[in-house]
Amino acid sequence: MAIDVQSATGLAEAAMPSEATALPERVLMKGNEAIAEAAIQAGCDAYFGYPITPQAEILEWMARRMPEVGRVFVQAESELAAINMALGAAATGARVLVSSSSPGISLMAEGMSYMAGSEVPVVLVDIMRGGPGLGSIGPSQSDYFQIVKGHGHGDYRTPVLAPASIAEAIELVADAFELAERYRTPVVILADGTLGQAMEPVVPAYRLPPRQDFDWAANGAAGRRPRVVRSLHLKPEDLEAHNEHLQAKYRAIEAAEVRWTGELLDDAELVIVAYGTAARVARTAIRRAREGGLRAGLFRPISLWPFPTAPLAAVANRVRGILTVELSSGQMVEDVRLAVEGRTPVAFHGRTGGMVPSPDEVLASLRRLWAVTDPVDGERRRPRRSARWVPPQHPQHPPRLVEEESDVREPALQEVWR
Amino acid sequence: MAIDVQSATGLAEAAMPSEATALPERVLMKGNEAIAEAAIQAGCDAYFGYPITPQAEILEWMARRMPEVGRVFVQAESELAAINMALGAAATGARVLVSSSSPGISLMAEGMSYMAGSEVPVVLVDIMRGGPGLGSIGPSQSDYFQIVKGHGHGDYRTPVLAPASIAEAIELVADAFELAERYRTPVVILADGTLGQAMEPVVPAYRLPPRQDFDWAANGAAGRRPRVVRSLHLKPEDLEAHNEHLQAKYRAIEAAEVRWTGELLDDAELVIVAYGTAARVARTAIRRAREGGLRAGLFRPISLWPFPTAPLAAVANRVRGILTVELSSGQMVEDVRLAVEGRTPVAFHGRTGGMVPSPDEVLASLRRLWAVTDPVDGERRRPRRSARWVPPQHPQHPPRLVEEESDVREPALQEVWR
Amino acid sequence: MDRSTIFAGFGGQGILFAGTILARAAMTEGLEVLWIPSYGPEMRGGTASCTVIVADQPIGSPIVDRADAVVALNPPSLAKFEMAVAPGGLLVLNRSLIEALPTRSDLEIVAVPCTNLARTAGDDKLVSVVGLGALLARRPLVPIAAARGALEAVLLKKRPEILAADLAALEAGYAAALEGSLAPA
Amino acid sequence: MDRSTIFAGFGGQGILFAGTILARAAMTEGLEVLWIPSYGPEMRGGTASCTVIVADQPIGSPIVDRADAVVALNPPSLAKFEMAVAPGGLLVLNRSLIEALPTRSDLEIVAVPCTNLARTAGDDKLVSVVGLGALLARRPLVPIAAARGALEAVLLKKRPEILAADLAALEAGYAAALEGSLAPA
Amino acid sequence: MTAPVAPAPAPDRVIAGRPALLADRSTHYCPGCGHGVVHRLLAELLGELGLAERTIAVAPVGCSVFAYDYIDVDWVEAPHGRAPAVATGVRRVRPEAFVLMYQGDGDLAAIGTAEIIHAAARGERITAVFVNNGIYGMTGGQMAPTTLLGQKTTSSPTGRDERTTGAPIPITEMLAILPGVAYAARGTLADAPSVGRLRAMLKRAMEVQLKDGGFAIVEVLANCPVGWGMTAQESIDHLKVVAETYPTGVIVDRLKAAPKPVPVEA
Amino acid sequence: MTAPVAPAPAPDRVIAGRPALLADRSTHYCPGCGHGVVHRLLAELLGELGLAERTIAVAPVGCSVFAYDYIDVDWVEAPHGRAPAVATGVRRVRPEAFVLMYQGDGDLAAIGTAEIIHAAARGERITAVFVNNGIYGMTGGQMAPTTLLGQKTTSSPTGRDERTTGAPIPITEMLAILPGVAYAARGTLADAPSVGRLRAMLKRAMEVQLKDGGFAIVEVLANCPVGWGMTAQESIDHLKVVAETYPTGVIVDRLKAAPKPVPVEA
Amino acid sequence: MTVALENVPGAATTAQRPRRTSDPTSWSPLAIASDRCKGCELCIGACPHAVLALDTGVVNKLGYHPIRLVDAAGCTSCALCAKVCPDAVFTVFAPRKEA
Amino acid sequence: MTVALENVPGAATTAQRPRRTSDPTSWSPLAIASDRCKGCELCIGACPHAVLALDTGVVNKLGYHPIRLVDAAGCTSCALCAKVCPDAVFTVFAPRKEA
Ligand SMILES: Cc1ncc(C[n+]2csc(CCOP(=O)(O)OP(=O)(O)O)c2C)c(N)n1
Ligand SMILES: Cc1ncc(C[n+]2csc(CCOP(=O)(O)OP(=O)(O)O)c2C)c(N)n1
Ligand code: SF4
Ligand code: SF4
Ligand code: SF4
Ligand code: SF4
Ligand code: SF4
Ligand code: SF4
Ligand SMILES: [Mg+2]
Ligand SMILES: [Mg+2]
Repeated sequence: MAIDVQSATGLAEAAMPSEATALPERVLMKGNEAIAEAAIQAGCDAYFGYPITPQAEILEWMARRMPEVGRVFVQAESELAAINMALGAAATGARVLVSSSSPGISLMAEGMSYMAGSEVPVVLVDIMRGGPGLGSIGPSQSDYFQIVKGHGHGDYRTPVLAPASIAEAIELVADAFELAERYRTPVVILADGTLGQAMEPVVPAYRLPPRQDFDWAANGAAGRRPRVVRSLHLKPEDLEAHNEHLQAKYRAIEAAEVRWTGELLDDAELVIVAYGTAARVARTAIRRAREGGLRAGLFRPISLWPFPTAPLAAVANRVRGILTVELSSGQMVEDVRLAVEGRTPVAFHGRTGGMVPSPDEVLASLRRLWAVTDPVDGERRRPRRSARWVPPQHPQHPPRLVEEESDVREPALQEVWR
Repeated sequence: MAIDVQSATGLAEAAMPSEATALPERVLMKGNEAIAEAAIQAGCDAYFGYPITPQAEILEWMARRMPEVGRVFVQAESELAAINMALGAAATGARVLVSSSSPGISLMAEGMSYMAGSEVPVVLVDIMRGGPGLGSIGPSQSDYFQIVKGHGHGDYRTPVLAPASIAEAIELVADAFELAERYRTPVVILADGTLGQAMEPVVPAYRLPPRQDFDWAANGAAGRRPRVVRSLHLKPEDLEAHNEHLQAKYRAIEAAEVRWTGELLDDAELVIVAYGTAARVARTAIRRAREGGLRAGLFRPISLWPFPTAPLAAVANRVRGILTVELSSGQMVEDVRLAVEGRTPVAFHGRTGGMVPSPDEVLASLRRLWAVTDPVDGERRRPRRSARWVPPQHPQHPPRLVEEESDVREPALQEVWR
Repeated sequence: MDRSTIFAGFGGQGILFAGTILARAAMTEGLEVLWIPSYGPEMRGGTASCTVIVADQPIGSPIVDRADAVVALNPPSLAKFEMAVAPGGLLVLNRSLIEALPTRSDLEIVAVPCTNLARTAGDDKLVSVVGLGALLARRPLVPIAAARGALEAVLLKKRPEILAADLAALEAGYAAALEGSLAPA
Repeated sequence: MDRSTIFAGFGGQGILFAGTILARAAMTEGLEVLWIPSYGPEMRGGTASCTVIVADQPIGSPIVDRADAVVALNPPSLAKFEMAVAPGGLLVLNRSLIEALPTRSDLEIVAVPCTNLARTAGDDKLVSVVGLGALLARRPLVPIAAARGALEAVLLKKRPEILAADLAALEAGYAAALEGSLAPA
Repeated sequence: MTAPVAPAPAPDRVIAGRPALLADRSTHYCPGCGHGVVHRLLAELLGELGLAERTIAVAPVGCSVFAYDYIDVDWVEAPHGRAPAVATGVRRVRPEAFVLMYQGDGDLAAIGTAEIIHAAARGERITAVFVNNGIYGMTGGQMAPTTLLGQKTTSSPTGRDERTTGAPIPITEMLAILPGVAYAARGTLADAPSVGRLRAMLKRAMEVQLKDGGFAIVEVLANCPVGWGMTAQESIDHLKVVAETYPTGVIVDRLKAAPKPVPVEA
Repeated sequence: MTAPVAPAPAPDRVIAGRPALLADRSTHYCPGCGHGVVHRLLAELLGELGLAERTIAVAPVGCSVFAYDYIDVDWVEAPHGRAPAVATGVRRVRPEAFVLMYQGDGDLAAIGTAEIIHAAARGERITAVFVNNGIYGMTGGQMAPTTLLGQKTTSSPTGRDERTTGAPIPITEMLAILPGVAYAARGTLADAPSVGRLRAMLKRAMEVQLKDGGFAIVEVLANCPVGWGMTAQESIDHLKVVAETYPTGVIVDRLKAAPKPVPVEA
Repeated sequence: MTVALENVPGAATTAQRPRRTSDPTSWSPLAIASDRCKGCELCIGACPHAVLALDTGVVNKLGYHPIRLVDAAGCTSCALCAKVCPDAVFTVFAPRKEA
Repeated sequence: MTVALENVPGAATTAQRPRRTSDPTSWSPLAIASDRCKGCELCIGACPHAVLALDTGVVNKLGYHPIRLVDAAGCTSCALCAKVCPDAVFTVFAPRKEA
């Protein structure tokens, strides 16, 4: 049951650099292939990966292109091996890309923790699919908790960049390498299967981040003291010192590297917070909402960590309510609530398992949220707490092709989040 | 450089059931061994594990005891294999225990996601050590994010129980098996190296949860339709339905299985929220605080998921401030803030890398918090937001053996959490 | 303007290719366009499909709940996507393989013997290109010339030998759809 | 009452064992007690240590920032733990191996030739038990009889043959510490 | 299913037909895919040996992930490559069960290498069916460690190169070294007679488990027309070429004889 | 270090001494531990072959995790068992480097089985030193897949049982099957002459990499007195017994000759 | 190697269901589950007597031209087609004595 | 197998540092880094002439009785001790011509 995307892959060759790097002319690129080519143009020295849908095209693109440009491509025996090959290559100072999708990412948890601990810069692309377990290969955002919070063991953080278009993905790949090397940390590009699989016309804005020479890389102790790239600090005093160093670094990243965009926020009564594909759906829903007279706006985090907490808190102070939209049962919404911290009601709308919410569905939730919230200056009748769902819970098996409106349950903001 | 605990292990044999199951007499038990024996007494059919400090004694205890009682012990070739052996055994309806520590737990992320997705009941014990990476083997609580939030891919939750004493660990092991089977979910017992390594006198309250026969277990299709235990639902519509089923189950767990204890909360001005070893340190600090006239109390979550959100919110409404204490740089504190949601200031004090905060150190932070917060009924001068640290950041290399007081920096509640 | 088309048929019918030709044509016309395949595991002989959204403004949702047009090249595709067409939308059928008529009455339906026309043009595999021609005859998302141009741009460098046949197939579908009727042949 | 003791020495010196004997004695006395080893990778010949907290109320923090007593059985242990003793605390030294005297003046220091006494009792390895005896002579955390009882309870069933020697070592340490002096022999 | 092209009055003696344990639905496999034949053989043998009601099968991740839809016994789905660990868990807690394991070559010989080797080393009483089509079928035809030298795949576009990717891995021969492995053989779908020999190997591998003999594995040289970019018939004919790299025959049968070092054509 | 017991006027000719690349500090290893001898040999050879400045070594997780404190070259620490993957990453991006890899038996033959087999199968130009002491030393002496039958460990308290845990795994012989493996040998620390032969094997394994010959591995039968519960001398003597399960000698040297099927005593 | 499937437990076959009878002169040694056929033609390659062909006139619900026995008389019931068919399309009956 | 270490790059040894001289009659073929000795006694087992013993009078800073050459004259500089010592305690010098 081969996944029948060959012909598309074939076609996208039309977007090979010959053409791609020519005049700023639009070329049609598949998300996965754009990401891979962007990495090559960003000076990626080595790629390590393992096949998995929906990101196999990244591996396949690299399999063809890396040898062409005289760089390293290795199809590892597993994701576990891939991430550790990346650790080894990056530990010598190479610029390294790794990619996978949800189940494969789970196998990289230990490696990511080691890289964070030994401060090895690597860029990891996660093209999310539906989970848990083998789940489906449909698009999803249900690994937010994993990538932004948990994943590996220990006190570490990983910068996470979430593109909402193929053009943006191309830019963020270069930025990711730069962040990774500036802060000596793994960086994750987080997207869902739609972005990986879709083709859009783009004017590829490739960028080659400047090379630095590293005073930490294990590249042979010629004429200097030997170096060790490691995460072991057996004495708790030493490990605590190392952790404090890492935390200081994370504070610096939080201070300097927050990314987000807002659309139609100035006069917005209601704001949708969404990233990636969900933000695109939200954009359409917001347009329809405004056509219907509901003044909605979009707050789109681009860096999921560091999360745009302060900007969102500022927005929260002046809006009637916030609707978080995700391709999940509610993960980023926790960071939204941590940012909002009671300033305004936060509601959630999500779809799971490879389903993508329809604009009308989101519009319906916006209307419900409006109905159960109070004017901003008006004296608040209800507690300014978060509701789990607007509607409280999604109907089973929503028919994809009929009007969702009718299925929407009564909102339940009185049900406080717990 | 063998870890020299043999003699201790040897001694703890004195606590073998022969004696342990006798009259309610106190026996001296090592945490790891108490957990292992509790599982056996709870009817654990099979144990799968791999050596790692500081939980090797669980494996070693099982290696000796399980064959004695005619049950299954397998030392797997890796944690990856161990968790999947557990999946296979539990999928047939067996009662299964797995244990490891931080780096090994990272290798179980995919397996845990599969078990959550295919609804296989397993109990996993995580005796945390300092990270990230290889880190140290010292006690730590730095895997809260991993175990409570992220770890595997996909939208799933895992009940997490956190004992603060060996006696409590014994009870929670039996409870964990019961939860796992009632809700068809993996359940995690989360503790740190101190609890695993320490010996305390206990009156072991072993319990054998009743056996149910499962209508889902793959144990041979004799006289019935074949069964399949799986997490694959290729059609997004099906996977969404499955996810909605899982989410409904999680709501039910949140409604029924929240566990926590409070100490001295009635008249408390300040409340420490802490679990496990941190809660024990907090208890001593609170005693010293009250000796000094500061009315402090302890809120100790026992179930980390479901987190005791509502009870904590209720407490938050009537206190001057909350101090979260962890053996980490601040993880559970996010759940504390999600529960408090701006009702009262939330501050944090933590140590990392295998270091354990001293009671005096925590006391100092309590005093600082008191100094920068307002009386409960008094009109609030400062924003009711959370501060990252009291003190804002811990001094480098705190000398473990001298008075910490002097090292404490000025508090910074004005620095809003971001 | 924001128009979505679903191409659906057997994996071997060049479905994804036809979609990319439309996408490329729209791009060269300076329009916004998004192409996305149904990337689920498709059995070679099973149903493959892709969606192409053509718009004159940035495209929001990449997933369409209702398609403005569906090109169904085999019976399973018709079964799967008939309900996906928006009321008043267009349904292009491959009459060569699809005998049963659609049940919906609120659609504009064009039945074209795509396979036969493809075979005449030179290769059964051109069936999707015939479908594309038929689509453009009823829904000028892009001028037929742009589609021609896209075929040339892609095939000239990759497989010039088959270009002529592809162009013929495009024309054939276009012509057939212009006088295409509802009545099954 | 809440008293913490650190036993420290070479891995081979039965450090953990002596600690568990104290813990067991405290338990049988109805006291609260917590025993915890330094479970870091210890080189066999390197420093091993354990902490025993004896209290009459539930024990909070399992980690002690300042110990009320330290039993140091080799030079590295002294170096490592001298500073861990609380002001006015007790420091028991194994005079057989430790020549240099501690630098601190605010401590009660007892120098006992533990290794020699252990050898006399029958085995160098009993050195920790000697140290335990010496500790109890100066800090009656538990009655010496309770320690005896603990040794019997543990060894009778596991290694009866060595019980006598252990008891002798315990007494020897106890006796020595009663008249133990600060002056190195 | 439809009625036969032409009818017959009385039920005739059936020489070959659809085994009862093979679910009455059409598979999702590509036309000509080797998995279908292997499924049929397993369904036949499980029936023939009367194992249907005590079989617990473990499904891999690969095109055959849906095997549980086609063979009517209890199944447990394993994560990619972990089937041997999952099967070990099943085995240990269900001594009465017949444990069948099905894996592809990417699953068994790449990501799952450690698990297969250690399940075999422990001599787990498991019957392993290893369908080696030399490619990652499900994910779109990428190179596997089993891919032939020079073979073009979507991740070896210029053909597999020994210098950078090594030579095809003879995993079954490696397993055969382990004393825990009671039976190891390699069959092929190259033609009807080979299918017959393969059936005998699979039967033997099942009997070895029933005899408590140890771990048993049968590697099947199977075709993946789509992944290979061939017609079904071309792919079947190509199996002769594949067999030059992977000689077929019984590699070891420790219940019968001492291990033969070099495999011999059965 | 202290001055010699007795002084000598002029610097004398040194027959054996501490190699310059061996850091001037005492190790954390237990008295008599085999790792120390292997460290010394590697430090000698890296010096002798002039590789110090181009060596990038990969450290395992095990008692030898601190190897980077003792041998003065660049080191990268790998997660437990993943050294071969880490070394592959190093190898591919640093063609000019000499890549040395050091692993214990739990690290290489248990959790890291897939990584070692595939690094070997790819023929990575890596020199692998595999210190097999048949036990998990660092974690307190648990059973390893390499533990001898009947051997008592903290996780096989009644002795290793073949029925439930299988037989000791001859991983080096399994690797030797792979064409990518240019050199595979097994040495021992059993006595001084053996240490000499081991040194020669290690040297050959380094030369094979310098000759771009392929993957090279030397297994060292080493003693773990503490894990085995023996005195140092007892543990060294016990290595004779260990060699009955793991015959020493060159298993394959593809740059020299065709693979010998059965290992021979060197 | 061929097993006489009817005397082994696993061998109950769909073909054993009662089948509508008609003109007995056109008896066929094969029952063909055309709906399951994917037209891969492997059986055609395996048939020693070249009596099988795709029915190009028909497209089954899977979208393929299914296999057809073009010469029932030429079929020897050797069952090689059944051995190689990945979709278990065939049921092969023993030649009729009286046929 | 013995290599003459001084003529190979890696062989600079700690023993090559200038050493204090004294009564030449008591010249020793061995330099012993006692501080690093862990008293494992492997060298004792390896010494063909039994001229090594632990110095039970001394405890080094690692806490062990270090090794001692009890009979310098009996030492043949065979270097077997150095080969087996896990802690590289020994430096062995060639026998002196005039010795
Ligand atoms: C951890 C993980 N990595 C990767 C994948 C993607 N994946 C699914 S099947 C497969 C390999 C299939 O190849 P093979 O085992 O040879 O089976 P085949 O499809 O060829 O029969 C892969 C890599 C996955 N599901 N999980
Ligand atoms: C993922 C993971 N699992 C387990 C461990 C614990 N661990 C540390 S070393 C080791 C094995 C050591 O055995 P071996 O490789 O034989 O080395 P040795 O100590 O015997 O030299 C283990 C299991 C770990 N650090 N990481
Ligand atoms: S891709 Fe290959 S293995 Fe998968 S179903 Fe198709 S032919 Fe079979
Ligand atoms: S435990 Fe064993 S391997 Fe580890 S240092 Fe001690 S003797 Fe060496
Ligand atoms: S082998 Fe089977 S599926 Fe293929 S054509 Fe023949 S009958 Fe149809
Ligand atoms: S049974 Fe034999 S002769 Fe008859 S069709 Fe099948 S293969 Fe041909
Ligand atoms: S072998 Fe080395 S460490 Fe051991 S006793 Fe001899 S000199 Fe000391
Ligand atoms: S050099 Fe030879 S003789 Fe001299 S001490 Fe060492 S082993 Fe003994
Ligand atoms: Mg395959
Ligand atoms: Mg070992």
